[in-house]
Amino acid sequence: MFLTFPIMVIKVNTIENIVVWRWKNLFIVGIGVFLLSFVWRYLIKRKEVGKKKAEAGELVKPPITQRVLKEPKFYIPALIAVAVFAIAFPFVFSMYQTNIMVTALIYVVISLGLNIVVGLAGLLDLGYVAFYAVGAYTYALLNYHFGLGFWTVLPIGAAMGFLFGVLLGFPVLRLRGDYLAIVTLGFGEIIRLILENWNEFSFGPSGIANIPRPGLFGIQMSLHSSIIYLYFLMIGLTLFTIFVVNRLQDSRIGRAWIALREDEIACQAMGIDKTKTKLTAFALGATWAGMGGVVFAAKTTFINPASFTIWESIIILCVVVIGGMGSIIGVIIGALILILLPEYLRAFSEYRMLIFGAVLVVMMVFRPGGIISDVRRIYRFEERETTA
Amino acid sequence: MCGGSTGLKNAKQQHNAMEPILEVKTLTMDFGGLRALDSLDLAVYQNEIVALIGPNGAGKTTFFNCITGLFPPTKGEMLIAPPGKKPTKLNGLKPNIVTANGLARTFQNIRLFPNMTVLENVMIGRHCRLSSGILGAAFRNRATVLEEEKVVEESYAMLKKIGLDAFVNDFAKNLPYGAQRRLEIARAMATDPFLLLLDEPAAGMNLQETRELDELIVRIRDEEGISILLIEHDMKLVMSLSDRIFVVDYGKKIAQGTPAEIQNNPAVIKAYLGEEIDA
Amino acid sequence: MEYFLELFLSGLIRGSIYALIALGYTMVYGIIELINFAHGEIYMIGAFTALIVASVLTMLGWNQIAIILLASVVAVIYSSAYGYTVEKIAYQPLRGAPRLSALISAIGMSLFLQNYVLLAQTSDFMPFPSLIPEFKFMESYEHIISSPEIVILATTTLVMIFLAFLIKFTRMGKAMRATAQDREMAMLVGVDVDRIISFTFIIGSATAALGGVLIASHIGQINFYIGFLAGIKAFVAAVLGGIGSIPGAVVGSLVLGWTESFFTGYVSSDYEDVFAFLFLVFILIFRPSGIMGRAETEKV
Amino acid sequence: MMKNHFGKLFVMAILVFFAGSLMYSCGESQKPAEPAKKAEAPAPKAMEPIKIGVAGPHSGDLASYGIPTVKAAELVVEKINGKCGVNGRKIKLIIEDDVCKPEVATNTATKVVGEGVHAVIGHICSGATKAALGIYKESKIAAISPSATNPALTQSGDYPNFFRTIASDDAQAKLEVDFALDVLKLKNIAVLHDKGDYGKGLAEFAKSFLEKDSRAKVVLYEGITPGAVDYSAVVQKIKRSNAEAVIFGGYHPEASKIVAQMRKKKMDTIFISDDGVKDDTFIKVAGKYAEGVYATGPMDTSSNPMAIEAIAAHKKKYGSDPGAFFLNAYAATLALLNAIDKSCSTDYDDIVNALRTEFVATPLGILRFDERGDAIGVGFSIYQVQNGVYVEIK
Repeated sequence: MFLTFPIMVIKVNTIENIVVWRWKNLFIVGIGVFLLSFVWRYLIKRKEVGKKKAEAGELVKPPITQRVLKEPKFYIPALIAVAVFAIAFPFVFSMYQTNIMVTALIYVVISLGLNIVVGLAGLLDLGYVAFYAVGAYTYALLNYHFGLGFWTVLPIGAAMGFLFGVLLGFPVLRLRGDYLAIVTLGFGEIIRLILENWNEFSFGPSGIANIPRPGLFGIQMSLHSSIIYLYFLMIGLTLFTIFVVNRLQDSRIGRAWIALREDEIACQAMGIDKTKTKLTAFALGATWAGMGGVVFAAKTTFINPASFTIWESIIILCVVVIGGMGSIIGVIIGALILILLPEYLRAFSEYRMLIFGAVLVVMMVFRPGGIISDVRRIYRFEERETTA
Repeated sequence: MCGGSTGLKNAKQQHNAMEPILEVKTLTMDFGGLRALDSLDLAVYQNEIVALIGPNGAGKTTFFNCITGLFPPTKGEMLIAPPGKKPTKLNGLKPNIVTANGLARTFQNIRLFPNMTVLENVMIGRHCRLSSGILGAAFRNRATVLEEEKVVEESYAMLKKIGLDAFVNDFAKNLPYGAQRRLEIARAMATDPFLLLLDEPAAGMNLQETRELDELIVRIRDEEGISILLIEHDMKLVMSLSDRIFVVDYGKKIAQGTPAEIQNNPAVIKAYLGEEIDA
Repeated sequence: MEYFLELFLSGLIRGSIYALIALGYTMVYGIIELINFAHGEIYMIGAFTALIVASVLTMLGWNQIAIILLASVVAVIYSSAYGYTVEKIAYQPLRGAPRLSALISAIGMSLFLQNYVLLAQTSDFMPFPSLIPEFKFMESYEHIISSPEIVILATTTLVMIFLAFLIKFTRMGKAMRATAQDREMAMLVGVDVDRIISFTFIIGSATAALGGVLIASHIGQINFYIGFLAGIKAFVAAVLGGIGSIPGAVVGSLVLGWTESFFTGYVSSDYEDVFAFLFLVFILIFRPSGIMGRAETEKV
Repeated sequence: MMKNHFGKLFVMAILVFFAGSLMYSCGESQKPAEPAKKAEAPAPKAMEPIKIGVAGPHSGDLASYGIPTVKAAELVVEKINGKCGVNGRKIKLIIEDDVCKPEVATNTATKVVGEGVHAVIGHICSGATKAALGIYKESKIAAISPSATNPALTQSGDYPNFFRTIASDDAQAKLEVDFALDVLKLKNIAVLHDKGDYGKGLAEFAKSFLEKDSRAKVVLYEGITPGAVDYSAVVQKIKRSNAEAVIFGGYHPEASKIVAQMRKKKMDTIFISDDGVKDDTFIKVAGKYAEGVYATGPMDTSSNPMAIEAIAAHKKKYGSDPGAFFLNAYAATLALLNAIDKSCSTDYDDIVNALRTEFVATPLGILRFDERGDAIGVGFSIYQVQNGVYVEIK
């Protein structure tokens, strides 16, 4: 396996009419790779052993994360700690920290939205960012033309997301799996390209500047306090999202989504309208993206189509998968990690995207189910049943 | 629904007076050049247990798929008439509408929702009988809460009936094989059908399980008043359960009649000889 | 009419370029149902390898034919090695895991390789020597179709024929088809599935590298990012043709190339990609498995 | 490395409280919850270093536009710190990456603001600059960009705190159009762009200037897809439009592809482009096809002694020729430090005022900024590729 590695290395030289041989690089990378391959093999072996154990013993202890999450003794204090930390955060940490936390929270919200589509309903959507763009442009344009404020546009943005979800959802829902993925990717690109080309409508690639931050009853706020305000607004929106998504998951519709993911044919045979269910998943997911987009526009105060490329969709998808599909806590953790990681990796400057890519691979290889896997809602009916 | 009509075995005599609850006329289904079903006629009457048998590949499952709306048939007419209602045409209806009209099925290869709990599986079956929408789900208004409670109770009651109440909160994928088959029946029953289509319910079951299944099917018919159309290879089960039997081979109906008539039908024996020595 | 022909040719060239990349995509997809996001990166690495080899050889004063042959061979070998390694590291451990996990792993690999080349070779565009000689006999037709374009067309055709032959008639090809149909069954009848998958990656990477060399020398410049954009387009082409099918990939690529070319020529290149994607959506609505893809009915 | 970084966060967190409250005392808006008493100006402030933020793309695909600016700032600061700094205070650079993305730029901006910078050199891309400027404006921090050419930045009047040492896109477009009409006397012109912020903006201006003038007409106006594998369809279209010249707004990778394909099709259409193409990489990539191409670029100041000195310093320290916008960034840094020096203050109003009134000698010539923030005395000229190098025309 690592016979191929030295080959990788020799090509580390640069060409510009002159050839620079960088043997030193070869040496360093060679040694690094040699050591890494040992670690790699060891970890793979350990994983294999774990797998075998799981196959041999019928009942494997649920992973520690799961046990912690199930045990009220643990999770109640943990919840309180998180709450305290969340409230104290903007006062303890700097404006910069608060600002990136706002970004991370936006991603939490939209990732939870995508989680409905991908995690629950099992529809692979690679063009999710389109709805995010719809939300952002809704706010920017309504504000520019009609001077509408943040709070007015937030529900409008959500509605626009929903509308576009339905519009784009209709033609594609016949498709399955990867065909769906590529068509959604196409739609994502179409929306971006239209924004880029249709100058009269969207101001083209130069974007829209001077989008106001959210106001609080017209009070003028300084930058720092408005960021703190935005932070708490996002905390609120995140809680609202968690609340709603959690309930949706527990509802008749949520069950239909999961059933759809598990087995489409059986799902239909059980009387579930496939098209309608898919469409609701698609549209509801888009709704959160629309809302997230409004907040995004308000936060950056400037938007242009370059913020809504396919990479953005991919990152959001990574959040959902890395966090653990279908698991709300997993997605939240995933969003925090994936969005904050590149920021904290700033110290590694040019190496950070390299590390980011490697982290994705390593995470998937060793935890293919995501950080929080298999946390699925368990109905607890025993008590009620005995009384019933 | 009318539960306990007693004259079960002589149900056949009453047919002539009654309308069939499922009537299929000249049903034909082509896959490319292959004719899987060849102008098949079939009728099921209320409170009957009807079996559809035939060698492997005879088109039995295709028949189910056509009635339940998974495949659009090439030709033919399919009508259902829920007890006390006017007949409706099934042609062109989507599977979920067929189910909503009171036809429920199970699958030859078990198709449960493996990562959902047993209870949830049954709750999915209730889906089309419920009405709460997105907003209700998000904000839990009173109607939704009540509905949810009702669903849980009904589903649990259903599990009890089928004898799966011990597994309520287990993942469907962790159930023993026989229990998975029964769960599929429970899930189908949860959709409130008047006719239950069972696709090889006894496949892979041991003797004990098969006997329990036999009792269960009879009980479903007697207590719930649900008629049953089943595909089965276990001839002992077929013979003891069925009121009437249809035999198909190469997509054609080669015989129909009571178990006794079928057992002695030369065409059936010919079709089965060398193919399967099951009976 | 002449304008039409020119656009037709331009679309044909574009399509052949897409096809060279799409072939590898479709092969890998056919066998493990994975959208190999890193495929575009393999193509990019092929181009870089060729660039390095060609530059070194040029300095050593070799003649052009030798350079292009050696550069292509080395690029193919390197890229195959990369393809093989990528599969071993990022995909093989994920067999049996949810398909999305493998997809994310592929995305991670793509990011990693991009930045790896970025760090090793800077982000600037680098001039790529036109390796393909201008044929003498072509001189009077150069304004219609140039020699590199002819070479690209010919290579695409050859590669396609070669792959079709490989898959239809060789032992390896049969094993590949068996694996694609039903991996477990293939394993039961004694096919070494891991080896087959590795082999597919190697072949797919080799075609990508060939594409990389030819296309880079046609365009005349490369940087670390070329793989991603070309990869997306090639993937769209593969899906359009019916993913998993080798002739489908070629047909899809050509159709995509023509669509873009004619739309640009007769309407506007502003919305060229919008139209290409709309066309894809349109086709998939009427043929949900692509132009050449077989409609799959799931067994119930 | 990592650990170090986290340690810095804590220090920063404390610092920011001071910095943040300082800001309140400056701003007209007071938030009641934040007591102003924290703002008691720390006495030893005078001896603290002057902090200058440097923001731009330092990683990713556009890094090659951002890194030269960092180097320029470092060179200037090194030199000035060697001479006891400004007003006796040392200068400290806070260098942050924005990858040229607006959403990252806001994080970058809050980060440098949080570090308590007194002014910022940057950002590099216009989009990122716009996103960040809102934050600087509210924090009362001046920003000087060496490269953001979007006209709205200065012409909209939205950003009183913005300055730049480069001329705006419309000036470039005007120059290109005038050159095409007055010097080349062309009648039919095709305008192309790369759909990007910079290229499309420029092309729009060129088109509107051409339309206002009756001497020539725009026979084709199109956007091409950046990064596409081939542009032969567009090239065919140019050919059919009978354009004598193409004015292209965009960067060199696409330009070289189009030029090469035009020349291969035996078209001798004149190619006029912009600053994004006036880059030696273009000539290297396009090779023989580059010959005769026109491009606008900052006025040639290579004979300016300061420019010679700056380039020499770069060569000495980094062993290579400086990259894009190096001299602009060098000039920006000098202008900023000069303003701080002349006003004897690091207050926003004083810096801005000094930038507008005080002339400063830079590698781009002696300049000051006008009311809108554009540098007076910085302009463009036309270059042509002749024998493999860009030569200034006129």
